[in-house]
Amino acid sequence: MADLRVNLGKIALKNPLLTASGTFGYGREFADIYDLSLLGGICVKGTTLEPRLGNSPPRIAETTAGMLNSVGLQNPGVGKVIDEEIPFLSQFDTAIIINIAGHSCDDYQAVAAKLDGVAGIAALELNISCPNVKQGGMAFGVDCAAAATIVKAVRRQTSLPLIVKLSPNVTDICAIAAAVEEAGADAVSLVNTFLGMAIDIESHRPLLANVLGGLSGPAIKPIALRMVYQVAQTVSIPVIGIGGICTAADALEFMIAGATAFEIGSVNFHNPLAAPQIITELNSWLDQRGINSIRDIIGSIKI
Amino acid sequence: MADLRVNLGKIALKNPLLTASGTFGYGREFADIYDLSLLGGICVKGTTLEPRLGNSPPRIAETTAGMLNSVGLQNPGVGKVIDEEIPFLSQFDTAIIINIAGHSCDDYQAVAAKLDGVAGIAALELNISCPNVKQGGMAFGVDCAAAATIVKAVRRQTSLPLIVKLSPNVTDICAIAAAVEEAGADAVSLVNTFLGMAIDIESHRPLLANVLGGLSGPAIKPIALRMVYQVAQTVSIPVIGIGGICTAADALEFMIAGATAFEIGSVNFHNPLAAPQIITELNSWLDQRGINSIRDIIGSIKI
Amino acid sequence: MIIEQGRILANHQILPHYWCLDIIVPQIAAAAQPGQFVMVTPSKGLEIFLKRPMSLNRIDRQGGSIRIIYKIHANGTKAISQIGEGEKIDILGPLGYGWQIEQNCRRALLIGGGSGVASLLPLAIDLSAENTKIDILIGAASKDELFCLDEFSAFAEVSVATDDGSFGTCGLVSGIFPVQPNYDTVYACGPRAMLKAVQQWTEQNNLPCQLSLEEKMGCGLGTCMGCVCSAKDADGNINYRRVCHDGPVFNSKEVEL
Amino acid sequence: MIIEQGRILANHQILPHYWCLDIIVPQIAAAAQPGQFVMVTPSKGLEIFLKRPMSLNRIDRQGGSIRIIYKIHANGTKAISQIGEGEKIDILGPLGYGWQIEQNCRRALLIGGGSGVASLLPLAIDLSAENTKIDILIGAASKDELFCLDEFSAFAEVSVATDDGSFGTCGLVSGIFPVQPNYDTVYACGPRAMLKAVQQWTEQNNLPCQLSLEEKMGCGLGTCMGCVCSAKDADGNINYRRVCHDGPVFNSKEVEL
Ligand SMILES: Cc1cc2nc3c(=O)[nH]c(=O)nc-3n(C[C@H](O)[C@H](O)[C@H](O)COP(=O)(O)OP(=O)(O)OC[C@H]3O[C@@H](n4cnc5c(N)ncnc54)[C@H](O)[C@@H]3O)c2cc1C
Ligand SMILES: Cc1cc2nc3c(=O)[nH]c(=O)nc-3n(C[C@H](O)[C@H](O)[C@H](O)COP(=O)(O)OP(=O)(O)OC[C@H]3O[C@@H](n4cnc5c(N)ncnc54)[C@H](O)[C@@H]3O)c2cc1C
Ligand SMILES: Cc1cc2nc3c(=O)[nH]c(=O)nc-3n(C[C@H](O)[C@H](O)[C@H](O)COP(=O)(O)O)c2cc1C
Ligand SMILES: Cc1cc2nc3c(=O)[nH]c(=O)nc-3n(C[C@H](O)[C@H](O)[C@H](O)COP(=O)(O)O)c2cc1C
Ligand code: FES
Ligand code: FES
Repeated sequence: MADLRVNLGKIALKNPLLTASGTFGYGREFADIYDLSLLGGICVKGTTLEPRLGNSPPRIAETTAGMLNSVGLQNPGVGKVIDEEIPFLSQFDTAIIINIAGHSCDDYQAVAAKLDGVAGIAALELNISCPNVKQGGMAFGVDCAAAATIVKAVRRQTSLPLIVKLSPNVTDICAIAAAVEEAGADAVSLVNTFLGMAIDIESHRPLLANVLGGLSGPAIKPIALRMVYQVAQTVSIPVIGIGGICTAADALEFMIAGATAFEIGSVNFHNPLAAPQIITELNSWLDQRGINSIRDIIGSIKI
Repeated sequence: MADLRVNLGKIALKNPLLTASGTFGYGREFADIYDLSLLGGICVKGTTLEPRLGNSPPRIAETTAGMLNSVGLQNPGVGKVIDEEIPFLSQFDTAIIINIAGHSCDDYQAVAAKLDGVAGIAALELNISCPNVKQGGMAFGVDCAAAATIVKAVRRQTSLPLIVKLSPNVTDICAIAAAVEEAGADAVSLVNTFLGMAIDIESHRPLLANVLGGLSGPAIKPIALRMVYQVAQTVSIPVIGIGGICTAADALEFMIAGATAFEIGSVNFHNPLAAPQIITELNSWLDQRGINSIRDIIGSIKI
Repeated sequence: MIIEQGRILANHQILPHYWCLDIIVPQIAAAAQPGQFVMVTPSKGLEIFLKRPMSLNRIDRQGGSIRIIYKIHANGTKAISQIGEGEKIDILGPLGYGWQIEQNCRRALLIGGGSGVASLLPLAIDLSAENTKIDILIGAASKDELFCLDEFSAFAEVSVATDDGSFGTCGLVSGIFPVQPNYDTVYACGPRAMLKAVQQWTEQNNLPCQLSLEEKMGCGLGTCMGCVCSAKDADGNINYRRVCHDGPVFNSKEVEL
Repeated sequence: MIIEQGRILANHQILPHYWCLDIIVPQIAAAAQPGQFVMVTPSKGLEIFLKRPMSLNRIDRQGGSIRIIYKIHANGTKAISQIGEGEKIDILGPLGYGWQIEQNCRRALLIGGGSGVASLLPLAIDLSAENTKIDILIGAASKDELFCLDEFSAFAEVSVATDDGSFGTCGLVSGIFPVQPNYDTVYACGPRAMLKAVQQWTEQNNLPCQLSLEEKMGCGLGTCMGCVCSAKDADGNINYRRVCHDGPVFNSKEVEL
C-alpha cells in the first residue's frame, strides 16, 4: 500500500482525489454507492447566497467524448447548505470543500462570511469561472484585476483555506493564476468547463436551451493538462488539476505535470464507481513500480 | 442535385468544403485517391518565406477523439511553392488558398508580396494562430492590436482576397475577429488548434518533443462551433468554420451557426475519403429535405 | 440504487425502428418498480460518454432479468443495438420515482405514445393484480411502431390510433380520448405534445393523472441537476425538479409542460 | 496508394503479447512490396482517431491477402485484437518505400528486434528467390517474443539472442553480430537502440545497410509532416524526412538516430 497522502497547503488529504463541483451534488446519491470516506475530498455543488433556479432545460448535451451542461448553478442557497448538507457530509472522514459562486463581489463575500466558522469545512473553492450564468463568475475569471479584487474581498471574509477555480476560456491562464496567488489564494484549481455549443441540424436549434454551455469530459483533457502544467510552472501555491480525468493514468498525467491533487467531474456520470476505482488503481500503479509515496510523482515531469 | 455553390466574398466556391492547412500538404498525396476538382477548395500547408525545418519528432500524439501535433510549419518555402506546388494544383478546378505564416510582420509581408500576381491563387489565408512555433504567429493572433497591424501590413502587399485564420486560444475571439475585419480582412477562418499536451506516465516525458502541441479533431468541435457562432454574430465578412468536422452533419452545424464555408482537417487522416464523402452526404441531405441551395442553411440557427 | 454488470440474454429487432433487450440483473430486477428506469451504458470506451435512460418494460424478479424496448434514435441507441447476446454491460438502477398505485383504484386509463408505451406494461401487470379494470390507449406513427399489443390485451381493453391510419383509428391518440371518462387514475407516458394533451384533458375532466416525463440526463442519479422539468410546489411557486430523481413520474398537477 | 475494405480472414494470438492478423485486400496485396506498410483502422468511431501503421509480414498476391504480426501496446493495438473473423476494416496501403534488393546481392544479413522482425520475412522470401544466401539475427526480450522462426529457417540461417537467455544467446542482438562480417547488404528493423548499434557496426565494417524506422504517424500518406526523422542530404545538410513516404526504409548513411 503506497502512501497516497498529499498536502494541499494547510489541508491534509488522505489521497489526492477530489470529486468536482456540480458532478457530485452534496454527496447523498454517491453515499448510496460507496463509502464517501474513501475520498480525498468532496467539492460540493456551486453554492450561492440565495437559492437559485438555474437555467431552462434542456441543460445537457452529449458531444464526442464529452458533454455540455448549462445547469446554471441551481442550488438551495448557502443557508440550506449549512443547515442540511454540511451536517450530512460531516459524517464522513473526507475533506469537505464548499464551492461558492455569486453575481457580484458582495455576493461572494456574503457567502464566504456565512460559511466562516461553520464546522466541518476544509476549504472554500471560489468559482470565478462558471460559464453558464451571465454573472456566474466567468467575467471575474477572465480578467486579472477582477479576479484579484474578488479574491482579496473573499479572503477578508474567511479564515478557511481559499482555493480559486480558474476558467480555461482565457488567453493567458498563468497571468490569472499569478494574480489570484498574489491576491491571497491558498491554491488554484483548474480547469472549469470550456464554453461550447451543439446544434440539432434538423430543428436548427441549439441542443441547450441556454444556447451555450460548458464542455467537460475526456475531450478537453489535453488542453486542461497543458494549462495545469503552465500554471504549476508559474505559481508556488498548490495546483489542483481538473479536466477529463477518467482513469488513474489520466490523474497521474496531471500530477506529473505539477498538480498536488486532482478533481474528477463528468466521469462520475460515465462511471459512478470511478472514484474508488481510480484510488485503487493509483495504489497498485505505485506499488508495482515500488514508489512509496504519491508525493514523489508531483511535478516529476522531465523535459 | 442541390446547389452547393457558396460565395466567400469575391471567391466563388463550387461547394463549401475546403481542406484545412497542414492536413492536405499540397494535395499531391490525395490526388492519388480522388479527383481534387471535387473540392470547394484547398488550403495548402502553412508557407513561409524561407524553407523551414519544423520541430523535432515525435510531432504527433493521439488523444481521446483527437490528436496533438507540433509539426511547426515544416515547409519548402514560398519560392518552391510558387515554382512547383501551385502549378501542380492549378491543374484542378478548385480554389487554391495559400496559407501563409512567418516570424515577423516583415516575413508575412514578404510572403504575401511574392504570391501577389502568381496565377492560380484564389486567396491567401493568413495564419496568425499557429501554436507550434515560438513566433509562428500565435502571438499575433491573441492580441487585437497585433492582429490588426499584421493584417493591415499584408493587406497592402496583395490584391488577393485575404482570409485571416484565428486562434481559439483567446479570451474573446470576437474582439480579434472584429479587429481583423476592421483592418481589411475579407473573411475569417476559425479555429486553428488549441494548445494542449500529453504525458507518458512511464517515462514522465511529454509525448511531443516540443512539449506542447495543437489539439484538433472531434474533441474540439463544441468549442470551435461556439466560437464560429459568436464570430458570425459579430462580423459582417464571411466566416469559415473549422474544428473537428468529420461528417456532413458536423459541417451543417457550422453552417447553421453562420459559416459560409468550412474546412476539414484531421479527419483527412482518420478517413482519407472524408472530403468526397461529405460532399456527397451534403447533397443528399439537402435533396432529402427539398432544400435547393446550401446557401439557405448559412446562419439559419433559430434561437 | 445498484450498479450491476448485466449479461445480455437477448437483443433483437422487433419492428423497423424498435429493438427488445433482455438483461440478467438479479439485484436490480429484485428492487425494480413499474415506472422506474435504468441507465444503460451503450458501449465500452469514452466516445459515447453518457449512459442512456431506458424504462423497464418487464420486471422478471424470479428470473432476475429486466426487459427494455427501445427505439433506435441516434448513436447511443444504435450502439446498444450492437451489443451481442452473452455480452456484459453496466446497468445502473432501478432509478427514479415510478407509477403510484392508489388503493381502491378500480378503473384506470393508461395512455402511451411511441416508445413511452414501454413503461406502461409493468404498471398494467401490477394494476391487474389489484383487480383494477384497465383501458389502454396507444398512439403511434404507424403500425410499424406498435409493440406489446398482445401483452396488454391480456390485462386491458386496448385502443390504438396511428397517425397514418395503418392500424386502429387514424390520427392522434388524443382523438380517441373517451368522451365521458370515468377513471380513478389516468397514467400517461409519451411525447411531450401528447402529455400536454393528456394534462389538459384530465384537468378539464377532473381526473387524477400521473405523467412520466423524459429529459436529457447526465447522471440519472439526481446529482447533476441536468434533467429538470418545471414544476409548481405546494405554494404555487415554480421550481425545477429532477426528472431522474423526483420523477420520471409526476402528478400531472405539479408539472408545467 | 489504395483504400480497401479488408475482410478479416483470421486474427489470433500467437504469443503472450503478439497477435497475427490475416486480411483479404486483393488490390493492396497485388501492389505491395517487402518493407512497405499499411495503415489499419483500429475501430469504428472516433475515440481512437488515428490509424495504426503496421508492416507487411506476408504478402499473398495470389490469395489476395496480407498478414500482419502485431504486439499489443496500448488502446489501438488492443482494439485491433478485438476485431473478429469476417469483419471488415479499412486498410490504406501499400505505403512507403520498402527494402531495396540490389542486383547481385549474394550474401545478406537481416537483423530484427521485437516486432520489427515482422517486416523482414517478405524480404527474406524475395532475397531467397534471387538466390541470396541469408543470415538472420533476431533479438527479443524472451522466448515469449519470438515469432516466424520456422518460416525464416526455410530461407535463412537463424541466430537468436534473448535478453533473459530463455532462447539462444543471452543478451542483446548486438552481442551476436558476426566478428568478420562478409555481406553485400545488411537490413535491419527494430527498436531505435538496436538500429543505432547496427548503424555503428555497419559503418565500422563498411557494410551497405538499410534501416527501417518507426515514428508516430498522423496520415501515413506523406501529407502531415508528422512522422519525420532526421536525415542528411547529399550535401550533408540536416533535414527532416518523412518516415511514411521517404521511408520507412532508409539508407543507414542518410539517417541520424
Ligand atoms: C426516464 C426515461 C425513460 C426512457 N425510456 C425509454 C424507453 O423505454 N425506450 C426508448 O426507446 N427510449 C426511452 N427513453 C428515451 C431514450 O433515453 C433516448 O431515446 C436515448 O437516450 C437516445 O439516445 P441516442 O444516443 O440514440 O440519441 P442522441 O440524440 O444521440 O442522444 C444524445 C443525448 O441526448 C439524450 N437523449 C436523446 N433523446 C432523449 C430523450 N428522449 N429522453 C432523454 N434523453 C434523451 C441521450 O441520453 C444522450 O445523452 C427514455 C428517456 C427517459 C428520460
Ligand atoms: C512503419 C511502421 C511499421 C510498423 N509495423 C509494426 C508491426 O508490424 N508490428 C507491430 O507490432 N508494430 C508495428 N509498428 C508499431 C505500431 O504502429 C505501434 O505499436 C502501434 O501504433 C501502437 O498503437 P497503440 O494504440 O497500441 O499504442 P499507443 O501508444 O496508444 O498509440 C498512440 C499513438 O502513437 C502511435 N505509436 C505508438 N507506438 C508507435 C510506434 N512504435 N511507431 C509508430 N507509431 C507509434 C500510434 O500509431 C498512435 O498514433 C509499426 C510502426 C511503424 C511506424
Ligand atoms: C453538470 C456539471 C455541473 C457543474 N457545476 C459546477 C459548479 O457548480 N461549480 C464549479 O465550479 N464547477 C462546476 N462544474 C465544472 C466541474 O467541476 C469541472 O471543473 C469540469 O466539469 C471539468 O472536469 P471534468 O472534465 O472532469 O468534468 C460542473 C460540471 C458539470 C459537468
Ligand atoms: C498536422 C497538422 C498540421 C497543421 N498545420 C497547419 C498549418 O500549417 N497552418 C494552419 O493554419 N493550420 C494548420 N493546422 C490546423 C488545421 O488547419 C485546423 O485549423 C485544425 O486542425 C482544426 O481542424 P480539425 O479539427 O478539422 O483538424 C494543422 C493541423 C494539423 C492536425
Ligand atoms: S440526470 Fe443528473 S440530476 Fe437527473
Ligand atoms: S504520417 Fe503524415 S507525413 Fe508521415
